[in-house]
Amino acid sequence: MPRWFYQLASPRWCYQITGSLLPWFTGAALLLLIGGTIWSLAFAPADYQQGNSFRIIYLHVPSAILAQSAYMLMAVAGAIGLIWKMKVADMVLKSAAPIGASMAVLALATGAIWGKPTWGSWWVWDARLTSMLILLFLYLGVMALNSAIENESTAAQASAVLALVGLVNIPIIKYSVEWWNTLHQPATFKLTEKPAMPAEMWLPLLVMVIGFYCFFAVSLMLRLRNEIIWRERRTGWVRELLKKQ
Amino acid sequence: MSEQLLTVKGLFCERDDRVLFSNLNFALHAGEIVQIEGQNGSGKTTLLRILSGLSRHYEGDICWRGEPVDEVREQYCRELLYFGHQAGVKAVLTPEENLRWYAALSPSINAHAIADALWQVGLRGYEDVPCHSLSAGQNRRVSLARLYLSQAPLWILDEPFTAIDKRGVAAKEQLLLQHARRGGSVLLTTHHELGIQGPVRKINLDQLAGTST
Amino acid sequence: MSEQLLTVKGLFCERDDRVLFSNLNFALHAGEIVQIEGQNGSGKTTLLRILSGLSRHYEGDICWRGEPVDEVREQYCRELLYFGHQAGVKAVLTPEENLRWYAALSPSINAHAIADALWQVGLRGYEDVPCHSLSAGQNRRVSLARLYLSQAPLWILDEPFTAIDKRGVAAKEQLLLQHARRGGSVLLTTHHELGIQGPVRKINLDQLAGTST
Amino acid sequence: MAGLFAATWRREFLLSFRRKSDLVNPLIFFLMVATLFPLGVSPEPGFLSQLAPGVVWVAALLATLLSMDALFRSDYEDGSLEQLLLSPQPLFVVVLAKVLAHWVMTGLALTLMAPLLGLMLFLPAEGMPGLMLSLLLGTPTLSLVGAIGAALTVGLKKGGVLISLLVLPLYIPVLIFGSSAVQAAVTGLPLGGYLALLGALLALALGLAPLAISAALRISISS
Amino acid sequence: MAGLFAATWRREFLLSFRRKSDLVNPLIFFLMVATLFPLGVSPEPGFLSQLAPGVVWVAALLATLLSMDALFRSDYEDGSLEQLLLSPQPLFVVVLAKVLAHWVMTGLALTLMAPLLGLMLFLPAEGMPGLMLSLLLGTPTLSLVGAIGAALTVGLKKGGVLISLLVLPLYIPVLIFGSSAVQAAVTGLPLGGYLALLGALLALALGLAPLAISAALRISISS
Amino acid sequence: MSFNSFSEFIAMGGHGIYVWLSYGLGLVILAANWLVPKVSRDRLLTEQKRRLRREEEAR
Ligand code: HEM
Ligand SMILES: Nc1ncnc2c1ncn2[C@@H]1O[C@H](COP(=O)(O)OP(=O)(O)OP(=O)(O)O)[C@@H](O)[C@H]1O
Ligand SMILES: Nc1ncnc2c1ncn2[C@@H]1O[C@H](COP(=O)(O)OP(=O)(O)OP(=O)(O)O)[C@@H](O)[C@H]1O
Ligand SMILES: [Mg+2]
Ligand SMILES: [Mg+2]
Repeated sequence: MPRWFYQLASPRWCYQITGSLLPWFTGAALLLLIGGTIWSLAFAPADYQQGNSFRIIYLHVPSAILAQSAYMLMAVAGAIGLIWKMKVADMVLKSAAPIGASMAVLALATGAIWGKPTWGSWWVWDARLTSMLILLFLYLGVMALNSAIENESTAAQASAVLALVGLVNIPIIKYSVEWWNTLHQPATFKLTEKPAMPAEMWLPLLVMVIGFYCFFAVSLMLRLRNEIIWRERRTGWVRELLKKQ
Repeated sequence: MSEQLLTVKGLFCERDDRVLFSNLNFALHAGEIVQIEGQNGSGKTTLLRILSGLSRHYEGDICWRGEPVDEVREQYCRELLYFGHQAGVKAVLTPEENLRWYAALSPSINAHAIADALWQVGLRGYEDVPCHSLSAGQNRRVSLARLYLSQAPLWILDEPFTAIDKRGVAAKEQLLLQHARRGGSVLLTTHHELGIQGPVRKINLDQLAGTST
Repeated sequence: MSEQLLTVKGLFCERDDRVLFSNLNFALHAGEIVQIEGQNGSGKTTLLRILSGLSRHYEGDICWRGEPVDEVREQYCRELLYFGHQAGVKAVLTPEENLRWYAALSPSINAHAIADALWQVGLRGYEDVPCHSLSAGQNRRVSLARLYLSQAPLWILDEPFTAIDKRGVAAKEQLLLQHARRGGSVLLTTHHELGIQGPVRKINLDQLAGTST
Repeated sequence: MAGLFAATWRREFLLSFRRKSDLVNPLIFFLMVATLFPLGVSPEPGFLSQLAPGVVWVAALLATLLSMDALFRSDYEDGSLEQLLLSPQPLFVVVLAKVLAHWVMTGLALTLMAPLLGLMLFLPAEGMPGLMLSLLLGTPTLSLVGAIGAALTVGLKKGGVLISLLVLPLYIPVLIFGSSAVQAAVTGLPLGGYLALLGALLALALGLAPLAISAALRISISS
Repeated sequence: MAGLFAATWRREFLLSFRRKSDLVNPLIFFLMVATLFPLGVSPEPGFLSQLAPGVVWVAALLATLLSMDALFRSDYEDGSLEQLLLSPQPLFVVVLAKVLAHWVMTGLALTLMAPLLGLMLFLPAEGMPGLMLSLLLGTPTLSLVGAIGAALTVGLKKGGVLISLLVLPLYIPVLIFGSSAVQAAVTGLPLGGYLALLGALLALALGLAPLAISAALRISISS
Repeated sequence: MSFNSFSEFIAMGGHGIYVWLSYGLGLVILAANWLVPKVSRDRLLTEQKRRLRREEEAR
């Protein structure tokens, strides 16, 4: 194991490093999100079929992508927590869940809103939609389990098991649902192909996606730092910290 | 001095921000009976659950025959008999069926002696009655019959005499003494005054509580 | 002689073809403590459940202040406090919430004294902890706090001292004595040797068992 | 007596909020059915909208039925029920308070959630008021009748949940009137008649059930 | 180890046969759905037969899910689970035995009862083999996955039956493949593919679930 | 710039409510994700400081 891995395991080191990273990420997130929003709302061209309702994509896709990435992160943290008994990983798991869930809500809500003008109905039982709904349920399950168990380390371990089981299932769910019923657009960004959209449409999207990632990092670090203070409240360094504040 | 079976070093446990015990050190030797004393809520059950490996909410070291208990978990489980607050008796099964399941669970229990053990705990004639129509004490006796069956050297017993009548308690005390004489050791809690003349040592948790690290 | 509260005449009960007691006669006077004795499974709980009106599987007469108990059921319930094997404590409620519900159930319980009663049974500081994170003895204490609240003259207590530590038992014994002194009466079972110097009478069920009609 | 009613009511809510599972279980079940149906049967809006009135009512009925068994069981297991029966206060007051609290947490909650289900199953908007009204009048009857079954079976160690068998036949009229009311609402027919019938059933249940429940509880405990 | 497996197996059956409710509850639920549907939705054979594959599968899924919570709960409450965890024998053997026994008494029983439901809902005769085969392959996965949820939630005093929320998302692939298999069978399409998928899911669950369940049990108890 | 006037920008070619509803919701959710940890951090710190003070006084 490299040295940084063990350092990460130390809540104190983690608190410090996130403290120095936070301003950078906050700045980047603000810049990208504000810029991206203005670009996407005012400057990006309207879609020739869907008109201006197309602009919803600049929120919809980043939040959908993030909802999935956050789950990956959560499950990986869970695995690390279970195998190496690393406290920080437990805390990352707990902190990532509500952010991921809110992203899933945003993706669902923007999708539903977008569906009304394009498909004529708020909700259809389509594959992408259904699997996003299921992803939201998975998040809610992890959060509910985490809050139902009082003891922190028990809660973290139990959630980690659940997150891992869910991770195994995500490709299965995705595959089964997709194959069952598909109405939805196929993916825009693929590693192998060039996007079908014109550049002035997907460039702001790229900006928004990166902005969302930065924002996710900010929110995660904020929550993580709270969690660290709470769980380490009895240690000397937190006492020192509290006195300094 | 006889062999040290269980060694506890610097054990610390807190629940809901209340320190139950801290820096608890003791050793349990073969042939010894140790009674954990303390008021209600002083942490006796918590301690026994930690020692038996059911609970992991502690800091400190627990060793079995000199080795950290986590590393010899399977061996430890093989040599342990734990009797908790909950008797672990299924209400719809008969005493015999209940014990047969325990015999299957731990190889140290001898399956053929079941009828004999039930007889010993005074349940002769009740072998085929479902446990839900036994009295409170009889239910506990079903679980206590495991003591007569077990070959495990370490017994951890949490209030084994609850609901047992006086004759029953006396018999169980004799059994503990015999077990100690055979080289086994017993760690128990009870609010009852033990009537055993023998190698009984007491550990009082009340004095340990509240002394924060 | 003081007033006869409870009169039992020719009581007979059998369970699963086994006679538990037959032709049981006794009277409970005001100011008296009666301890029902007997081995495990001798029928103590069954008797107390019959007397409290929970079970109807008996033959014979039970009178309350001279009148058949069935005819004065409501009056009887008002003057009775029953404490069973099951403590009747909800695990997800706090001690205070549990007691408040009992106060609403029986008018003889004084709702304002709850905090005081919890203090008396040694649960000060635990008023707001849900009962599932209390120890076994603390859970029983929650239910025992009803004794401090009750104004009912007749107490029927089935093994009230289970899981209670020595100090707690002594305090409860004093309480029983006080209750008797105030003119109340107590019918209880316990496998523990009562340390009360006072008006204690014993009824042994072992001698009555098996004597078929 | 009003005090007792209020105290019981408060306790039941406290218990449910602390345990949460009792509270949200019927709702989750209800939602689950609404999610599983499109997945299992067919995702087509036209087909689903035909199914919707019946599915919502069947789901509500099953949700109530499944939650019934817990009504007295935990009180029985921890000894509170004995204390209840030994109380000098009239038993039916406590019983009524318990059942009504149960209804508020299942039946009423289901009623309030029903529009969401209706949406997910593409129930035409005209059907919504009928759906909610019929559930509002029908679910209390379900709770009251179910409680009789729960009281009869609470003491059983074995043979347990006969409750479904006992109660189901009594539920069927409610189901029929209820789902017919919704169907009538969807097709624009008058639904007053069905609602009146549901109301009559409710009145009958309110009058008789508390007594039956009290008697059943005494019998179950004394065994 | 084989001895332990057999002993657990025997005990589970004894328990179920003594209590009976555990045994017949899922079956009654299953039957109830089949009876209530025609009453609540529509009695028309043509319509019902379209519904049948989905309804039977949804009912089987719900029946399994509802029976899951009891799997470890009573063992937890009476202290047997502690004894189980302290046994020197490998935990996953006992766990596997328990889950399989549970499956035989719910999943297998449901599978055997499914033709009856099919009949009641006018499922075309060609669909029957597909129905039974898909249930036979799908229900063990449901039991195994459900047991993970049961193990994770067994220690909870409050928040109890989260289990539905935890497990339902994981059940959806099984539902989709299962009901599609039946639909394929009804329309005469090949169903080998679906069955293979169900088999693959089962193999995965059999491999991973016992470990997850054991880990979850240890975690739940230690709090 | 793909709009000629501000009112056109608001109207979004007839899809105004959908677009603005989405962006409004997006803003709310992002803001919540930033504010909630901020607020709970303040609360946590004051609580813990209070606890420290209490413990020191008790000593
Ligand atoms: C509640 C409804 C909806 C949900 C849950 C949903 C979900 C998703 C998901 C999960 C993605 C994948 C993001 C990724 O991984 O790349 C996505 C992308 C996308 N969605 Fe939706 N969607 C919904 C409604 C809509 C509607 C109504 C439209 C427009 C007609 C739409 C258009 C798109 C487009 C264009 C993409 C980009 C494809 C890509 O780049 O991957 N979505 N949506
Ligand atoms: N529900 C029941 N059905 C049938 N028989 C029962 C039932 N409950 C108890 N019995 C039988 O009645 C007898 C007396 O039981 P009871 O509970 O009254 O004993 P007890 O004197 O209270 O014993 P303990 O000291 O163990 O509490 C027992 O032998 C038991 O087998
Ligand atoms: N699950 C739990 N969660 C939080 N606190 C708990 C939990 N279980 C016990 N406690 C607390 O730990 C303390 C010790 O409990 P424990 O059960 O070990 O006491 P005990 O010494 O066995 O008491 P008793 O003599 O009553 O059995 C109690 O004060 C209790 O409040
Ligand atoms: Mg204890
Ligand atoms: Mg008794």
